Amino acid sequence: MITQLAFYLFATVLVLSAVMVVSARNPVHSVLFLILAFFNAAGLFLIAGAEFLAMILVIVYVGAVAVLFLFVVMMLDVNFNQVREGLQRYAPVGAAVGLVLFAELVFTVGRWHLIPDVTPAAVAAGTPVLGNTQALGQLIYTDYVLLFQACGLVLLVAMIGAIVLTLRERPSARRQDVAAQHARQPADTLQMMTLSLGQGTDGQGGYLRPPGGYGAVAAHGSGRAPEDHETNQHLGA
Amino acid sequence: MTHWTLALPEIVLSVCGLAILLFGVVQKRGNPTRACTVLTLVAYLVAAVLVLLAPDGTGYRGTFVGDGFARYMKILSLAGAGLCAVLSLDYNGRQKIDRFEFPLLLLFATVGTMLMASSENLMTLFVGLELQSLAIYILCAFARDELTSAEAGLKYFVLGSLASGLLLYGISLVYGFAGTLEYGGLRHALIGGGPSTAVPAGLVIGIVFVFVGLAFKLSAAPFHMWTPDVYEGAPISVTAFMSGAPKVAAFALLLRVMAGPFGHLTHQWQLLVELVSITTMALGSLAAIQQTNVKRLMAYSSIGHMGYAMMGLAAATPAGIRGTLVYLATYLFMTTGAFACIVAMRRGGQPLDRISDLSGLSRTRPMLALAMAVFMFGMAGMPPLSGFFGKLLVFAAAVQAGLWTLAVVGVVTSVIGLYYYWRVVKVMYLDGPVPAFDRSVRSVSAVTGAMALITGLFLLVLGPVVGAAQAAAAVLFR
Amino acid sequence: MPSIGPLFALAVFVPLLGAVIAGLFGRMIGDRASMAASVLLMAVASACAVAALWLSVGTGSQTIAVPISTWVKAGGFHASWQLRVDALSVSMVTMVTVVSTLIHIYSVGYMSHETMPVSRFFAYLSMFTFAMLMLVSSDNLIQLFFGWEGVGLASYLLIGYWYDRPSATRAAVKAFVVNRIADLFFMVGIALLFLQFGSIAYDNIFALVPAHADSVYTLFGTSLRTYEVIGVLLFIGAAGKSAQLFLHVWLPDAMEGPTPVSALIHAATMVTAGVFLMARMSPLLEFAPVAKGVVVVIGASTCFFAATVGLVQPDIKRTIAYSTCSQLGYMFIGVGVGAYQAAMFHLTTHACFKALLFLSAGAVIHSLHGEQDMRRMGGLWRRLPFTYGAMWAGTLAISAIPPFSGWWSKDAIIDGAWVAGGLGLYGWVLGVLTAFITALYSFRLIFLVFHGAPRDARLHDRAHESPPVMILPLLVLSLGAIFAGWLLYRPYVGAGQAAFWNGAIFSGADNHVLTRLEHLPLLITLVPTLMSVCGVAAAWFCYMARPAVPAMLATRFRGLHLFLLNKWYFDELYDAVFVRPYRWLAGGLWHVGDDRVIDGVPNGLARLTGGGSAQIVRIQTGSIAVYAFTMLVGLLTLTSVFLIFR
Amino acid sequence: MAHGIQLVGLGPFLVVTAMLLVFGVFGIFLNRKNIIVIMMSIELILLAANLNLVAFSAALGDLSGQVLTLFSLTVAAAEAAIGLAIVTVYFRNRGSIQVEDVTLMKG
Repeated sequence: MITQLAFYLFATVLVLSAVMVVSARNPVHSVLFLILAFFNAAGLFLIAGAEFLAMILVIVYVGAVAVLFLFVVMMLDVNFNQVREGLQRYAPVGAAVGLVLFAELVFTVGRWHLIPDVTPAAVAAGTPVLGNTQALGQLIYTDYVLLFQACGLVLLVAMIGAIVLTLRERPSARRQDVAAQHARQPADTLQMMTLSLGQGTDGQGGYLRPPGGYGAVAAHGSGRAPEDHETNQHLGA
Repeated sequence: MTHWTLALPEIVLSVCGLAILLFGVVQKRGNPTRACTVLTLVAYLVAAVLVLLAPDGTGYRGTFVGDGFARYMKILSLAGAGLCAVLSLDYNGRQKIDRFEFPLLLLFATVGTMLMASSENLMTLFVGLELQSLAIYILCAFARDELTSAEAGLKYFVLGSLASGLLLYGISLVYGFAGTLEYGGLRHALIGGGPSTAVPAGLVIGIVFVFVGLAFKLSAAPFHMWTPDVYEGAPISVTAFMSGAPKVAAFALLLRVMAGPFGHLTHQWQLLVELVSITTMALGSLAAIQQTNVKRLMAYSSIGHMGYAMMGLAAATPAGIRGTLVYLATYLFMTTGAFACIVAMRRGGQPLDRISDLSGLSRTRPMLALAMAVFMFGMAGMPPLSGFFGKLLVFAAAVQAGLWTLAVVGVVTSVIGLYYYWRVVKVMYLDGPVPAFDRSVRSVSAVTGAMALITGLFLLVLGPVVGAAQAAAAVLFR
Repeated sequence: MPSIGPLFALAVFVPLLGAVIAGLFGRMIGDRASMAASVLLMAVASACAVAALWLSVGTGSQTIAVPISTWVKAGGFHASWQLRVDALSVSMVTMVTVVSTLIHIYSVGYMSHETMPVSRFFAYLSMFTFAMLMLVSSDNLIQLFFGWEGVGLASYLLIGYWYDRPSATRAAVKAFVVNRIADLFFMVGIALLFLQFGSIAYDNIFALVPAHADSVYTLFGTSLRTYEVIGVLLFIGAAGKSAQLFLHVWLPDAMEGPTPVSALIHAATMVTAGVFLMARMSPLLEFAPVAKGVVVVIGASTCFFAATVGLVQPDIKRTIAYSTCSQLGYMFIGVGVGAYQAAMFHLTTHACFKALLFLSAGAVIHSLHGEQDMRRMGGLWRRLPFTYGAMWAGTLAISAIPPFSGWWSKDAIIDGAWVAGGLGLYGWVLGVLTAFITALYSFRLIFLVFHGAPRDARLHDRAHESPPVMILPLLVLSLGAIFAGWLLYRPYVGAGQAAFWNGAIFSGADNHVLTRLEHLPLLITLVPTLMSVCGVAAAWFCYMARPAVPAMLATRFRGLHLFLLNKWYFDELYDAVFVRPYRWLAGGLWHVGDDRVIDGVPNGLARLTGGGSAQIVRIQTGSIAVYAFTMLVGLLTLTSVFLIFR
Repeated sequence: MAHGIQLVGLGPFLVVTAMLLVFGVFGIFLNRKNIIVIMMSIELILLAANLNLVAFSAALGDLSGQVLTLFSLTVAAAEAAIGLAIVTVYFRNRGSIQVEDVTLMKG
C-alpha cells in the first residue's frame, strides 16, 4: 500500500514538474523544476528496484548536469521577460499532435505482454544474492566492458568538445609560466646601453622592453593569433 | 582471447586517439595539428588493416559482432573519414580553425561509426551512435567564431538529441516487449512466436521509433530538415565527413536492425521504408532545384541519395541490400570528391559556395571542372560512371521485389535530379568565365583526382565491390 | 512446306529495306531512284506475301514459327524475334503489302507536284508498312508492341509530313498523344499478362489460358476476374489505335497528312491493328464475357456516332474518315459478339474499298489542286470519268449493296450480332441504323461531288483526270471492292472457315455464332440490306431530286445539325473535362495560363516541379521548432500508418 | 522495495513515461523562447526513456535494461555538456539564444 502511495506521489509530482519545466516563464525556474523532476524520477527508480541508478540520477544529474544548466542559464544572462507571442498560434496543432501521440502510446503500451517463448537473457546475472549495485558492477566490468569503455570515450569526447569550443586563451591575460621564469637569462631582458649625458632613453622608445614583447613570454598557447571576443559581438546585431 | 582480437581495430584506434591527444597536449612548440592529422591518418590505416584481418564471431556478451557486413561498412567509414582528414589539412589551416582536436574528434567519431557497424545489440547501437553524434556536434560548431558554424552546431545538436531521445525510447519499447536487447535474441523471439501469433503493437511502435531515430541520422525525409542548414553552416571539411561516413554507418545500423532482428517482420515495416524512401527521393530532388548554394545543393542531393539507397532496404532481399551497399560505396566516393572540389573553391583567400562562382570553370581550371562534372553526372546516375551501377542495382532489386511505385518514383526523381546536376555542369562549361580560383593545394587535388578516377572508372572495380557487397549482404540473411 | 517461312520473312522485312534505302540514301540517290526502289521493293514484298498465302492455304494453314534471333533474355523474362505464320498473320500480311503497294504506286503520281524532296515520304510510307507487318507477324506481345509503337511513330511522322503547316503538326502531336495514352493501358495489360502467365509468347499464353480462368484481382474489396481486367486493358489499347469512341479524336485530324497516308492509315495499317489485336487475343477474350460486352457497346456506339457525324461534314476526306471510324465500330461489334472471323472479313473488304474511296477522293482533290470542300464541287463526273467509276464501286461496297464486297462482310457482322443476342442486340440495332446512315452519307458524297451543277465553275473547268499511275491502283482496288466479298466469303466465314483459320482464331466451347449464321430467318438477313437501299434512296431524294431538303432540315433541326457538325462536341468535352481543369489547376497554382494545350502539358509539368520545389523550400524556415515539429509529424504519420496497416 | 514493480504494476509506469515523453516533445516545438528550455525538454525525453528501461528491466527481471540506462545517463550527461558548450559559443556570436533567432540559414 505504501508503495503504491509513494508511486503515485512521485509520479504526480514528476509529471507536474515536467509541465512546469516546459511552461515556466523564467528559465531558472525551469531548471529548478527539472531538478525536482529528477528527484522524483529517482524515487520511481527506487520503487522499481534500481537503487544504484537512483543514486546516480541524484548525484550525477542533479549534482552536475542540472547545476550546469543553472550555471549556463545564469551566465548567459538571457532576457526572459519576452512574451511568447508564437505560442498561441502553434498551440492547437501541437497539442493535437501530442495528444494523438500520447493516445497511441497508451493504447499500445498499456497492453503490455511479452512475446511468447521469451526467456530474458540476463536474468542469471541479476541473482538475488547480489545487491543491485554489485550485480550491475559485475555486468559492466565483465560482459559489457567494451561498451563501458566506449561510454568513457563519450565522456572524453564531451570534455574535448567543451574545451575546444569554449576555452579561450587571451593574449592579454598574464599567466605564470614557471619554466619560462626559471629559464630566463639576464641577457634576455637586460640591455646595457651607454647613454650620453643629458639624454634619456627617449630615442629608444622611452623605456626598455624584453625582445619578444611581453606576450611571447607570458602566453603559451596553440600559437594562434591574438583575438578578442568583443570583436565578435557585432555579428550578433 | 578472441574477445579482444574481435574488437582490436576499435581498441587500437581508440588507444591511438588517446596517444595523439597526449601528443597534442604536450606539444609546446608550434602547431601540432598537422602532425596530429598525419598520425590520425596512420591510425586509420592501421585500423583498416586490422579490420581486414579481424576474425569473425560474436563477443562481449553478444554486444559486438565481427562479420563481412561489418568489415565492408568499416572500410567504407575509414575511407570516408581518412579522405576528410586529408581535406581538412589545407582547409582548416586557411580557415584558421586548425586545432589538433579536429583530427581527434574525427577519429573518435570514426570509432563510434565502427562500433555501429559491428553492433549486435541495441546497446552497442545506442552507444556507438552517440559517440559518433557527439563528436560531430562539436565538429559542426568547430569554427566557433563564425555564427553560421555555431548555428549549424546548435541546430544539429538540438534536433539530433531529439532523435536520440526518440531512438532510446524506441529501444526501451523494443526491450520491454521482446525481453531482450540482443539481435540474436530478438530474432529468436520474433520467429519463435511463429507467424500466427500477433506481434505486440508496442514492439511495432518501438521499431518505428528506432527507425525514426536512424532515419534522422540518414537525413531521410521528413527527418531531413537539419541537413541543408547544417551542411551550409558547418566547415566544409566537417560537411564532407558528415555526408559520408556517418551516413554509411547509420545505414549499416538500419540494414542490420531491419534485416536482422526485425527481418521476420519485413511485411510490416516494408511499407514504412517505402513511404520514407519515396518522400526522401521526391523531396531531395525537388528542393535541390531551387538552390543557389553549392553546399545546400549537396545537402539536398545527399538527401535524395539516401532515398535511393533506402530503396534496396525496402526491397528487403539480399539483392536489395547488396544494391544499397554498392550504392553507399559509390555515393561515398562521389560526395567526398564533390566536397573536395568545393574545398578548392576559393578566391583571394575567401571560400566561395555559390553555384555561380563556378561559372566558366572549364576555361580557368579545366581539370577541376572535369572532375566536378564527373561527380555531378555520377550522382545523376549516368552510365558508365559509378553512380549508375548503384542506381541500377537498387532499381533492379526494387522491381524484382514488385515495388513498382518505388521504382517509378525513383526514375522520375532521377530525371529531375539530372536537371539540377546538369545545371552545375552547364554553369561550368557554358557560362562566361569569372576570375580564376586560387591555386589548390596538392592534397586537395589528389583527393579530387582519386575520387574522379574511382567514379569514372568504377567499371574496373565493379566486380570486386559487388562481390564484397554480396558477401556482406548474405551475412544479414543467414 | 519449308519455303513459307523465308517467303514470309521476306514479305515482312523487304519494306524495311525500302525504308532504309529511301530514308538514309534518299538524298544521295535522288527522288526518282528512291521512289523506284521503295515501290519495287513493296511489289516484291507483296509478291512474296501472296506466294506465302498461297502456300499456306495450300498446306492447310499450319502455324509455323520463323525464328529471327533472340532479343531480350533477362531472368524469367524471355522475348525473341520470331515471326508467326498462321492464317491470321498471312492474310493480314498479304492484305497490308498489297494495299500498301498500290498506295505506293499511287503516291508516285500524287506527290509529283511536291516541292520538298519526296524520298522522305516514301521512307516513312515503307517504314509504316514495315511496322504494321511487324505488328501482325509477331510471335509475342513485346514484338507486337514494338510494331505497335512503330506504327504510332510512323503515323506521327506522316500526319505531320507537311511540318510547315501548324495544323498538321498539331494533328500529328494529337494523334501521338492520344495513342500514347491508350498504349499505356495496353502496356499495363501486357505486364499483367506477363505476371499471370510468366511469358509473353502467344503459344505459352494461349496454352495456359483455360487453366487460369478463375484467377481474380482484389481491389478495394471487390474482386475482378483477371481476364476481364486484361481484356478491357487490351481493348483500350486497341481502341486507341482503332479510334474507337472516347479515343477517336485523333483520327479526323489525321486528315492533315497527304491523302495516300490517309488511305494507308485508314485502310490497311494502324486502325486495323486494334481489330487484329482483338482477333489475335481471341483465346483470351473468349474467357472474358464482360470485356466482350464492353467491346460490343463501345464498338456499336462508335459505329453509330461516327456515321451521324459523317453525315454533315463538308470536307470530303473527313467524311470518309468518319466512315472509317464507323466501319471499325462494325468490326468491334463482330469481335464483341465472338464473330472474329466476320470482323477479319470486314477488315479485309474494308481495306479494299476504303483505300479505293480515299485514293479516289485523293484523285478528286489532286485534280482540283487541293480543294477538299464538297460544297464547292459538283458535276465532276464528266471531267473525271475513271475516278467517278472507281468512286461508285467503293460507294456501293461501303453501302453494303449486294453483291459488292461490303454487303457480304457487313451482313455477316450484323447477323452475328443478332445471333449472339444479349448485348449483341444493342449492336444489331445500332448496326442496322448505321447501315442506313452509311448509305446516306456515302451517296451524299458521290452526289455532291460528281452530280448536279458545278458549284465553282473555275475549279470545275480546271479539273483534269489523274495520270495513269494513279488510275491503275484505282482499277485494281475497284476489282477488289467488287469481288472480294464474293471471293472470300467461303474461306473467311462460310463453310470453309474452320479449315482456313485452322485454330488461328479461337472460338469458345459455347460460341456458335458462325455456325448459326447459316440458319437465320430470311427476314432478319434482309433488314440491313433494305436499310441500305433506303439510305441510297434517301440520298437520291435529298441531294438529287430535292437539293433544298438538306438545307431545310439543317435549319429546322439547327441544334441537332450543329451537334453533329461539331462531332458531338467531343473536342469541346475533352477541352472542358481534361484540358480546361488542368489549365485551371495550373493557372490557379501558378497564375499562369497556357494557351496551347500541347505546349502546356510539358511546360506545366516543369512548372509543377519548380513550384513543388518552391513549396518545399518555403517549409525550410530555419526554425528549430518547425524542424522538430516536422520530425514529430513524420513520426506520428509513420506510427499511425504502421498501426493502421499492419 | 524490490517487488515494487509487482505491487504497482507496469502499466502506471508506462503511462507516466508516455506523459513525460509527450511533455518533452511539447517543450521542443511549443517553446518559442529559449534554447536552453529545449535542451531541458530533451532531458525530459531521455528521462522518460530511462524510466521506461528501468521499469521494463524490473518487470522482466533482466538487468541489461539497467545497464543501458547507466550508459544512457552517461551519454545524456555528456550531451548536456556539449550542448551547453555549443549554446555558449552561439551566444558569444549572436548575443541571444532566442529560438526565433536561430534562423540565419534557411531555404
